[in-house]
Amino acid sequence: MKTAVNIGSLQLKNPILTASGTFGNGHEFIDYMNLNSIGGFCSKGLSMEPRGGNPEPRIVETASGMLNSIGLENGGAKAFLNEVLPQVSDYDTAVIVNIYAHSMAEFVELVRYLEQSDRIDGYEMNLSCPNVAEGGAAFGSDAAVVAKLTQAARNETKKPLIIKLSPNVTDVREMAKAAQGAGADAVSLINTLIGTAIDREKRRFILARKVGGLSGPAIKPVALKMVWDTVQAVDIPVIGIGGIVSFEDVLDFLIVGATAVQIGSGNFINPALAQECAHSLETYLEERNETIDQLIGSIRS
Amino acid sequence: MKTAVNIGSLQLKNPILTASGTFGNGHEFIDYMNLNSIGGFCSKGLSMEPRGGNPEPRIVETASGMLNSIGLENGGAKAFLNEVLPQVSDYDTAVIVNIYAHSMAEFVELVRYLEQSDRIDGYEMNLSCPNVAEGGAAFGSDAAVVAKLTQAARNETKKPLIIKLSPNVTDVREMAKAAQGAGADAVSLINTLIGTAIDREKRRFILARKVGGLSGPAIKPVALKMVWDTVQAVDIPVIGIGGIVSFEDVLDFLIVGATAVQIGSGNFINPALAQECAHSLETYLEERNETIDQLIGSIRS
Amino acid sequence: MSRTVISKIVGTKVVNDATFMISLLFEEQPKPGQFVMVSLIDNRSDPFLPRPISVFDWEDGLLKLLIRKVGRGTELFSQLSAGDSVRVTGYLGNSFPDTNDSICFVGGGIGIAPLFYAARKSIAAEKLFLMGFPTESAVICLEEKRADTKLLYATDDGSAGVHGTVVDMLKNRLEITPPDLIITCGPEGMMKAVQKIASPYNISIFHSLESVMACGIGACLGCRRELPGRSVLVCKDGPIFDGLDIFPEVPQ
Amino acid sequence: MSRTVISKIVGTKVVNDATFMISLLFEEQPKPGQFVMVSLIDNRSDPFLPRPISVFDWEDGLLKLLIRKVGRGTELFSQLSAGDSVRVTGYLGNSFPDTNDSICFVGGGIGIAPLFYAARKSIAAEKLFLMGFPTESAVICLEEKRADTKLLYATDDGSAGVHGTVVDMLKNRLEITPPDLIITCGPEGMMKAVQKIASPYNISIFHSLESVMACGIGACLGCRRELPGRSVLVCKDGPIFDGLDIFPEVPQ
Ligand SMILES: Cc1cc2nc3c(=O)[nH]c(=O)nc-3n(C[C@H](O)[C@H](O)[C@H](O)COP(=O)(O)OP(=O)(O)OC[C@H]3O[C@@H](n4cnc5c(N)ncnc54)[C@H](O)[C@@H]3O)c2cc1C
Ligand SMILES: Cc1cc2nc3c(=O)[nH]c(=O)nc-3n(C[C@H](O)[C@H](O)[C@H](O)COP(=O)(O)OP(=O)(O)OC[C@H]3O[C@@H](n4cnc5c(N)ncnc54)[C@H](O)[C@@H]3O)c2cc1C
Ligand SMILES: Cc1cc2nc3c(=O)[nH]c(=O)nc-3n(C[C@H](O)[C@H](O)[C@H](O)COP(=O)(O)O)c2cc1C
Ligand SMILES: Cc1cc2nc3c(=O)[nH]c(=O)nc-3n(C[C@H](O)[C@H](O)[C@H](O)COP(=O)(O)O)c2cc1C
Ligand code: FES
Ligand code: FES
Repeated sequence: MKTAVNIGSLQLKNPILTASGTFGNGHEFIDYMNLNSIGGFCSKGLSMEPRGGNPEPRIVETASGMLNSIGLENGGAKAFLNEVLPQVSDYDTAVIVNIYAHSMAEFVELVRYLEQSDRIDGYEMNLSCPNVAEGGAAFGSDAAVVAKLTQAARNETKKPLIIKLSPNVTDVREMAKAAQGAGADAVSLINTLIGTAIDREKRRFILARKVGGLSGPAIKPVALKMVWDTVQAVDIPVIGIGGIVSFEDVLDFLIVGATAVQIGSGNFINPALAQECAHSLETYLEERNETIDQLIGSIRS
Repeated sequence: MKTAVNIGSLQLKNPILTASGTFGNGHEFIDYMNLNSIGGFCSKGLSMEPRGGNPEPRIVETASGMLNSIGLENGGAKAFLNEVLPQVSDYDTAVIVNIYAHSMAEFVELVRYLEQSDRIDGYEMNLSCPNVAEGGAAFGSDAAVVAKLTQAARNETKKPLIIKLSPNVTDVREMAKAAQGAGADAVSLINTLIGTAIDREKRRFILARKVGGLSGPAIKPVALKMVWDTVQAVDIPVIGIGGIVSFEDVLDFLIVGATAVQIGSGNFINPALAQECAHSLETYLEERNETIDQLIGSIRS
Repeated sequence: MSRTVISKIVGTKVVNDATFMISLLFEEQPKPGQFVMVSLIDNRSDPFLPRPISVFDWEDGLLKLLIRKVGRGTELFSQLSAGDSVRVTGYLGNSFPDTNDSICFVGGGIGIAPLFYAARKSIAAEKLFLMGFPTESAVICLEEKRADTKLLYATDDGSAGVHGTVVDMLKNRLEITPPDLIITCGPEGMMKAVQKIASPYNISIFHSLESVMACGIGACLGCRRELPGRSVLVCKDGPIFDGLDIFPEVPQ
Repeated sequence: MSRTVISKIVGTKVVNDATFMISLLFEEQPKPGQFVMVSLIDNRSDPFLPRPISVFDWEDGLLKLLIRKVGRGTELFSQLSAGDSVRVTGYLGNSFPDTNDSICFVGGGIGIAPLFYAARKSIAAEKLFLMGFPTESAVICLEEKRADTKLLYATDDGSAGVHGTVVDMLKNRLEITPPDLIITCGPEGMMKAVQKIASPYNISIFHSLESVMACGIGACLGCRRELPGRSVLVCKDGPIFDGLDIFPEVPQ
């Protein structure tokens, strides 16, 4: 396949993935697109136990973007294997399970549990959640913690392990290097920037949890910069995420060196966007007689 | 005055300031607004010696925002006192000089030099520049460095000293606390987020310096969150900056607890915006029979 | 069937100061109570999200939306005209139950939007559609004949129609001939009041709920509502819910 | 005088496939060569920045802008119509020099925009306006009489007007009667070529430059251009520069 890329041992038919929390668990999009057309999708954030998530309101629109505080609501690992995964198991597309936990032990337990499934093609570890045990700072803002967690998950699985990085740090490259050092197959970034919005009439925060994660075109310049930086800093594949709402945006991330991309809130605007981007990429490469490897990282420096 | 607020020993007639680098040195706006109508303005980033800044292109539009890599071009401290300041010295508005340097010694020299002027009402220290002497990381990303530089400037002046904080850090509150601990009268935030944009046809970065600072409505949710966080963390006034393009945006920052605000790239869209906001604030408070002190920090938590 | 399409607008109409109608091409037939997500396709990312809008009417591939200007998104929709296109994703959500006996639709303000098509499609022998508006200028006139329904409206200030609220109007009606199904859409206070006054009569009541939505298709979990004892996605599990689930404290 | 105002559009006109004209109210009189910053006021922050547009013409408080659709901003401007308003900040920049002898304006494509008003206002005894376009469909027809000027145009493919480039046209002209002042606006390649072919004649040449702009008033330093030996702000020090400053290697 001319658009195929590799993330560790996993070959994706094309570099178009969809981002965790913005694509349900895949089956929600079956009416709008052919799941087989994209490289794969990242599941909703999954934890060992079911989790109710945050109170509402959970989303609010901002300039060229949105804030969400879904709070990682999900049905837990057991329901995922028994009820969710079967709904997409017949599709020829990679299923990457986005996992999160509040402690290292929980991460280990979760990966170990999920290993029983053959349909899972890889894991994406979301390290943006607060480390409840150790003061509430995000796991992903301390390189030593990133390394430790990556290593712990690595010990449990041979499947591709992607570490998803938070942009709310001084230097994301440090986190990427830590992940690479501990055996990650790839890093994906960026997760949302932290932000807030208020109802000035009522003088209160719009989101029930006060703050949320900013996504959408507003953050694309930040994402593109961090992806480019990270590509320079590590040797493992970098998956670009942030503000992709068109095929042109996909190109930008590939050109600065991302091996694959994830479409996030763009799926809300157009639930067929990922398929359209996969299709456009094929046409683009054909028309230019360019290979995907030539395209990736083709930015002049 | 019903809208007056205090930043250290400096009383501003109202909390509407304009942000460094977006308001020239004040006189550029004389045709469009009455400088006397606003609390004050922050000068272009000033260094001891004249500086040419970065090659062009220096700006590029992004979704609900823009990137700039002006590179702190300025005519140096001497020209500032002799040629620039006289052009605005007759206006009844606070002149806050935004200063930057590449070493502590340079900061000290600059403040010491500027102290000879009576027309300067305060200093705003921009700590977002790379610390050339020590590896190139921004001064403002290390709390110990923030404290050291604040202290150094503090020793040179009794005038209000504002430390301008970068959002490109893991926890901006640490920097604010460091500034407060070292004697700052206030902190202002946020400076721009780092980002980039590319020309996908030519496969190169649009900005000659590759990366730039992201400003505009796109970053407002991030700014509002950081300002609110910082208000909780320190006892000195916090000046809110980021994405203000309307009076409603001004309100949002005041409501989460900013003592004053700075209008940045919004000045480019409407060079009379700052005056309009000052006027709207007066009307707003009058209509509600509310004092500025009641408004500031009135968010329900 | 659900699809996402670029849909062409074939007509627009001003209904009153704040309300307008858009007619656009959408082949599939909706179920009563369903909605679509609508977004501009002008390549500008502010505003960013699509907006949920109910099916007001549908016939022969022509979908009609009745929209009230409340903010930026709906204001921008009001500026569209024939020949423009928008992205439409739908149909979304569940649908109203029906009865072949008698049914009463209760709509408050723009809440009448999803009820008209439901009324038109209902197989009930007797159909009554009660509407409430604050004042004359807010009244939305519907074509009675098309809906094959008895339409009545009230205004809070009595400037047009019956003087009073739609709930008052329903109350009077209930005292004469209570229907065996009530379907409402409007402010939640109205819904609750309807359920309350209907509770002596043992009538099934269904409400159409709103929530802020990003995707409309069950993917973002943004529209979740915590109902007493259970948490639902308004876009997927709703927007129509049994009154017993929303206000269990008010018996039906 | 410079102001920032919400200006009402009183008329729009399609000029050719890619070009249109907007007439709006702006009381003050501009100087030839000046420009304004124009932005939409529809409360949407994408696109974010205003766009620099030259004064095409001005008379009795009616400002005319001639705009070519090249991207999102200009595309959006093309959708405006009479009755809409935009924010206009101006007048900005320096202005063209003049002569009472003979003057030649050389415009490439949309580069003719700032030259028409300059031609109309020029006190030169003899005024010649040469324009170059790629092909017939790109030609912009100007009202010769209003400008009191001899207008000539060329197309690269010869599909209309003289066959050739505007530089070829100028070359022929120079061989007959060289003017004592040349003013150009267009692609920088064209400007340089003009200066080159004019160099034997000892003619003053001025060019109108472009640059990406955020503020237009000298406040953002975004529009800086590094000219040989000196750095300028196109919005404040320009947009009009002496050819000697831009291409000092090409003698005038
Ligand atoms: C299932 C469903 C069906 C609907 N059907 C219709 C319809 O047929 N006709 C119609 O006019 N309106 C309908 N609405 C409401 C409509 O979606 C909102 O009025 C619209 O999204 C507001 O967008 P805006 O940009 O104009 O307002 P904004 O500027 O976004 O907000 C203005 C106000 O509207 C509220 N609001 C914003 N988004 C929503 C939302 N998604 N749902 C509810 N309130 C919101 C905000 O809290 C704010 O107070 C429906 C809503 C839902 C959930
Ligand atoms: C002093 C001055 C006067 C001008 N007068 C006119 C005029 O009278 N009529 C007219 O049609 N155009 C004029 N222009 C050019 C006009 O400003 C740009 O075409 C416009 O800003 C492009 O905006 P856009 O959103 O359509 O394109 P974008 O989507 O922003 O960009 C499309 C392309 O245009 C280029 N571009 C973007 N902004 C500018 C800019 N500010 N200057 C130059 N190129 C740019 C980009 O690099 C890109 O290649 C003038 C420019 C300047 C500097
Ligand atoms: C509603 C919503 C829910 C999200 N949930 C998750 C999640 O569960 N796990 C995760 O790693 N990222 C989550 N994200 C972050 C996205 O995967 C993505 O990193 C981010 O939105 C930036 O991409 P975008 O700008 O394309 O949306 C969520 C984002 C949104 C908008
Ligand atoms: C063109 C431009 C130049 C700037 N120059 C400076 C500067 O010299 N010093 C500084 O501290 N901040 C500078 N800034 C940052 C602004 O002062 C402000 O912190 C930032 O733009 C965020 O505010 P905004 O979103 O309202 O623009 C500059 C911003 C812009 C857009
Ligand atoms: S709106 Fe996204 S899940 Fe309901
Ligand atoms: S455009 Fe801002 S200084 Fe010229």
